Amino acid sequence: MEIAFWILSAITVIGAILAITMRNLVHCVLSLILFFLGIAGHYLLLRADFLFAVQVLIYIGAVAVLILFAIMLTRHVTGTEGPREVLGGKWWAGMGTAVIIAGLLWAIIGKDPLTSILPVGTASTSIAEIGRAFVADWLVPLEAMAVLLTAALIGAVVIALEEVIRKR
Amino acid sequence: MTVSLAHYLMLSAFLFAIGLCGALSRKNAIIVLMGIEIMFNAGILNFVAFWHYKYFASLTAQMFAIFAISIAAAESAIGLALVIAVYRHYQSIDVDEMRSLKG
Amino acid sequence: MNEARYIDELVRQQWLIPFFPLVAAAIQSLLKRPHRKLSATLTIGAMGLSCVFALRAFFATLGSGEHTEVQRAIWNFTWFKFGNTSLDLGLILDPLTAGMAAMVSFVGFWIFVNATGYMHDDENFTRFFCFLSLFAASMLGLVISNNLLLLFMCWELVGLCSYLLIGFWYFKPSAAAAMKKAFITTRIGDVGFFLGILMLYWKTGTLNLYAADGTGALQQAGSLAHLAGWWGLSAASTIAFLLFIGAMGKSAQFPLHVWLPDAMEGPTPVSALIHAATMVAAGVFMVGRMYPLFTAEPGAWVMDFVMWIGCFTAVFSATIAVAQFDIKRVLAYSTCSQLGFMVMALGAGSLPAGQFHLLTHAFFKALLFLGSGCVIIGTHHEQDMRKMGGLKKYMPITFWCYLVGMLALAGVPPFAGFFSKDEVLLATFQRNKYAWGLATFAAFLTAFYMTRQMFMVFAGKWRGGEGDHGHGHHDAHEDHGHGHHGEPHEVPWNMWLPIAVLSVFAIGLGFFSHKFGSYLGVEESEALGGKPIVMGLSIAVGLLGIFFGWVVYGRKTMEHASEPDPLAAMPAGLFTFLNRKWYIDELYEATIFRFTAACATFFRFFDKFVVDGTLHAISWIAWGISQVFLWGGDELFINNGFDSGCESVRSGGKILAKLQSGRVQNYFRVLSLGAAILLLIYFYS
Amino acid sequence: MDQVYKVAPQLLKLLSYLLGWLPWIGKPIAGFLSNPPEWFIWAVAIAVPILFVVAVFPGIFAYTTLVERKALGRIQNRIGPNRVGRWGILQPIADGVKLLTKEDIVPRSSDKFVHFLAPVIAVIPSVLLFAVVPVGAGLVPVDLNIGILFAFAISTASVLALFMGGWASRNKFSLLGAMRAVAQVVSYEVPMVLAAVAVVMAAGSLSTLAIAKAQSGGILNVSHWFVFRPWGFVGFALFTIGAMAESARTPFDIPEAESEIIAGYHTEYSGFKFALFQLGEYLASIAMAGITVTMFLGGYNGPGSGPGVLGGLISMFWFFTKLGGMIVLTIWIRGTWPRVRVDQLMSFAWKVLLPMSIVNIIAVAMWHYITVRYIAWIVTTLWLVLWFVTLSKLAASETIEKREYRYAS
Repeated sequence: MEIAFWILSAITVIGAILAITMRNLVHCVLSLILFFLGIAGHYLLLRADFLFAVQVLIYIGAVAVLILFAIMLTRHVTGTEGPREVLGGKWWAGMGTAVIIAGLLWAIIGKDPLTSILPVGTASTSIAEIGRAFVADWLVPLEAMAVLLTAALIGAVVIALEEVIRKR
Repeated sequence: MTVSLAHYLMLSAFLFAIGLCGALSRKNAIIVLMGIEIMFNAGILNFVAFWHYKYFASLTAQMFAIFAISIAAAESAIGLALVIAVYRHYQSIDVDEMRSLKG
Repeated sequence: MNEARYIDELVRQQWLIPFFPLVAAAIQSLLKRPHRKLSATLTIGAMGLSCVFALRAFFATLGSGEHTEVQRAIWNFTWFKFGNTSLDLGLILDPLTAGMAAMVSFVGFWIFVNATGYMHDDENFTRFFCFLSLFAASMLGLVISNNLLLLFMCWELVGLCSYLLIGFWYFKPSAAAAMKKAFITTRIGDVGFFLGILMLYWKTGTLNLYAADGTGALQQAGSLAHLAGWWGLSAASTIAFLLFIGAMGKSAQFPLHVWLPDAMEGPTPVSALIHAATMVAAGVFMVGRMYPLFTAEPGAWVMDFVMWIGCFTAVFSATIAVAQFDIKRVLAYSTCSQLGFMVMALGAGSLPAGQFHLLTHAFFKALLFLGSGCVIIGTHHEQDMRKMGGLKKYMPITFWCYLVGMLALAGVPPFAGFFSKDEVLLATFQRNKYAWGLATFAAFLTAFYMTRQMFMVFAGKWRGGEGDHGHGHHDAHEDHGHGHHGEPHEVPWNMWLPIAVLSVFAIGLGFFSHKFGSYLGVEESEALGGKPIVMGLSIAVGLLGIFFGWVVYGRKTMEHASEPDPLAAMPAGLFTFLNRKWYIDELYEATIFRFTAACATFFRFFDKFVVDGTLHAISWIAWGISQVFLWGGDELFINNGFDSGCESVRSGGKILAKLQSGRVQNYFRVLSLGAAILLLIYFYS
Repeated sequence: MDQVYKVAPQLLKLLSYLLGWLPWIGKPIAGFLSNPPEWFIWAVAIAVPILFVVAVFPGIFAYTTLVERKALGRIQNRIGPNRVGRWGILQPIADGVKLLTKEDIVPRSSDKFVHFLAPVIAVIPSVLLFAVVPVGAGLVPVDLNIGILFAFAISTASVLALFMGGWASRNKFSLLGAMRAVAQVVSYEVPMVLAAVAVVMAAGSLSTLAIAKAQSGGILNVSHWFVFRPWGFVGFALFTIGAMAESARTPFDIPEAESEIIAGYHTEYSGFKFALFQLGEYLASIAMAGITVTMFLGGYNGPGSGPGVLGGLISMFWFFTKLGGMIVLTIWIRGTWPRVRVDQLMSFAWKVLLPMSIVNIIAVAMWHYITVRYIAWIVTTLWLVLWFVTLSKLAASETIEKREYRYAS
């Protein structure tokens, strides 16, 4: 448990850091995938099997691929940034804020006695339970989610297709 | 040393800060979106950690995490579609160059 | 006991009442344009079915008239569960609901029949009837709901349908503007309504109005009256006040009335259905439905507020109606005015008077609107009263029916309007003499402008043939099949039959006025007296109004459309003032728009001079000091100082402008800085 | 793991019977095996699945290539490999040796690290897939309660390998192949998952073992296979098509269409990296066949299968027989079908397979709620046939004209 946690944490953190620091966009995405995998591993460690599958299926299978496609459609296929500046203007402000927030969060977490507790259960939730919850107690959020996803799908297509429609 | 909730929370805070840093300081819109995804994931990890350590009997956290993941997926689809549309318009996805809404 | 059980059974079938029109709307939304007959049949058939069910429910509640206790049946059920909380919905069957549902479905039925004639030449016939069905469904749903959430949903649906129907001829810019205006104005009221709902939920934890175990929101009104609310009111009164704001928007009460006259841009059956008979009644009905909350705290200013708003609207709209030339606009302002009467009655503490006036008014106002629709069709889409006249000869049936409606509205006995208005005036008299006086004046004006309308439209000689038709009136209706603007003609049977039926009710309904109070289960407050005075004065002002109307318009009817109105001779532009509707629209433009613009100008000024100026000064000083130390030369100092000063103004401006850089990351940075500050606060708290 | 742990003592007992006949060492070994210590059971329990994944399935892969080449030769009226060993039986080994000894060429401008990583990543998910394939009664490496979902989640990762390989090669054909592969895999995954949802609904579990168990019983352990249900048959067809497209087998091999883009994403690969790509592809294909068998063809169920050592062996026999059948089916299809065009591929996935899979889910619901079996049969069949006809009518937007052979007789 402990070793797995530390290994996964290392993977996650390294993946995240690489994802936002590499020059090559595709490398960034690949690091992001590493990060997603690390998070998925954490879910497995936390006994959320279903979330593990969802994480892999959605983030690696869908989101990462989507990002790769977006990169393909918006740059030269090599994906390198070239000689241009990678960091945006006022990057120091962003980094400063991030550091401040990280420090504050750490301080708050360290202060809170609640956070030192250890796990209470061991068995993982059964999928049937989750499924039943979906169609019983959480039906309305589920439907709302369905509507949202449909709207997002249509919206994404419309936004991305805009040019084509105008040409016709 | 056993892994406690605090470990997860600190990890998640750290990841959140990394994502924030990426979202704030990179020029490329896609990387900004990636930073936001990292922040999302950090948040969801928090949910799951709390569920595991405190509210194991309840399904709410898992449900919330699933919904959050779905919303993140929808968000990234829209975001990337926007990036593509912006690229068509400006021939660039540099967030510093997207400023026609300047005051 | 047996009877109560029958009602309990019936309430479970209440959903059928809105169900039929809803299904009709759903089917029609899929119909293609040529299916006109099917569409009309569906709508009218569905409405007829719901009418049957509504009447059955109505007669079931009638038996309770003898008892002092209200016969009320409710049926609550869980709509869906959301995690651990569940949302309940409920249906209700009590006299208030039953009467209202019967009225809406019955009047609606005849309006639909009339609409088949009015919309005969419109190419979007099916769309129109689809909207009408949906509207009827949502209105009926509103009436039968025992739950504020359901009520609110139907309320919004009604608003949506009215938006769609007002803008039915959306290609007319005025209609498009009117639809937006109606939607936005009622939305302002809805904010209050929604706040009221939220507060009710917050305070009582339920949105069901009545519940079998006595935990319904209205059943808790008594305890709410002891909780503190806002603005020096108890919680009950605060909620009532917020709800009343919603009713003000929907029922077109004074500050929010602006949308109703413009809503006349829609087809006339829509005006009849929505803006006279039923939809605007929703606000009054809602106040009636939530009445226990209004009366929970005796002596709160909410009731006076309601009464004065109603009273003012009644007088104010009546004065405007006097100076209008559009036949429908006169009726529209008259509707505003009559709604003011109802609200006033409610504010004066008489639920039966308000609700009864609502019912009778629905009948005769629907009659009047449909009659004006007949007139408009008969005169080939002419709406300007100056270009009418002498229609008595051409359209006798319409004339007689219209006369009934007019007399009812004017409050002449024995027509329905007399009795209900009398009740309203009596209730007001018992509450506040000043309000009563104003209301009586409004009643006088009502009689006057209705007489004016009658004479302008039906008396004299036909003035339509003269002059140019190309401009000068609002009628930009699409090319219709009539071809030429000939003589007016009588309308087909499917248009006059509804008004004939409605006129029967406009005559006869008044005789039930004394039973209505006990039907609703409210004891009559006869003890306060004043009935003979009020009744006598009411008759007197009605007749006086008609007499004045005859004096001004009847003795010498208009000869030409271009002739000025006799009243225009009134002093100092009063007529124009009224004709321009007290300049309310202009007032809104002058105040709210100007205010916004002024704020914008001010902030621009502030930005330019104060902020930039400060920066300028600071940089100038800094630069000056450095210059002194560096060179100390006068010429250099002056010349460069000036240039650099200008430069620093510019750069100062730039620094500020950078805050509005349009760069999303900057906004994000500020956002996260804010988050950091919040975290800091959390950390040290 | 748990199931194997239970089966392991029985396997050991069987081994002890078999080895007991050996002279000298037979007796002591049999004695040891018939009463094994705890750690040994654990070791066996861990070793057996690993053995399967590491040895059996790659073995199957090796001989699949041979069978494929022979069968294709047969279909195309030639002999196929016949030089190395009798019937060319050692051909896979020769292939392996050849590929291992070939020069490993890395294009100069390529992204070296990603180029290296791609084939490795291609193999990992394929191997992981076998973790949830039950090869016999109770014999599954890991009985995850998210079994099927795990398989899908893992198989999406294979997209990444294709993409990485194609992108890192800095070759436009590779990149085209990679783009095609990604679009294809992502599109076909959707109907595939939905087809699996139908089965999951019927079995009431995501665990592959439970799904297989749900198909046992009936006449000869056969009649309860899901493929013998209207929805199961449709699901089987959908899933097989999806699986074929997902592992880029002909007729869905447009990511590596030789006649168009040389070899697609692995144009720039040679030697052992190329072999790894092939290995990954075939292993994924075999694993998908195994999952198809588990979900629709009754898994390990067959006449005589069941618990116990003998039943377990028989169930393994049935599983591998069906697996072989599925492999032969894919080879057969490969040999006889032309490659589809990219637009046909996409419109087929989104306009036919996806609606059909959703319709199929509804069919399962009908099947569940209509308790009278024969009515359920009629209603479900009618429903599916109706939709199938409608969708195929809608999909056939262009009328295909009969081709005139002007120069050939």
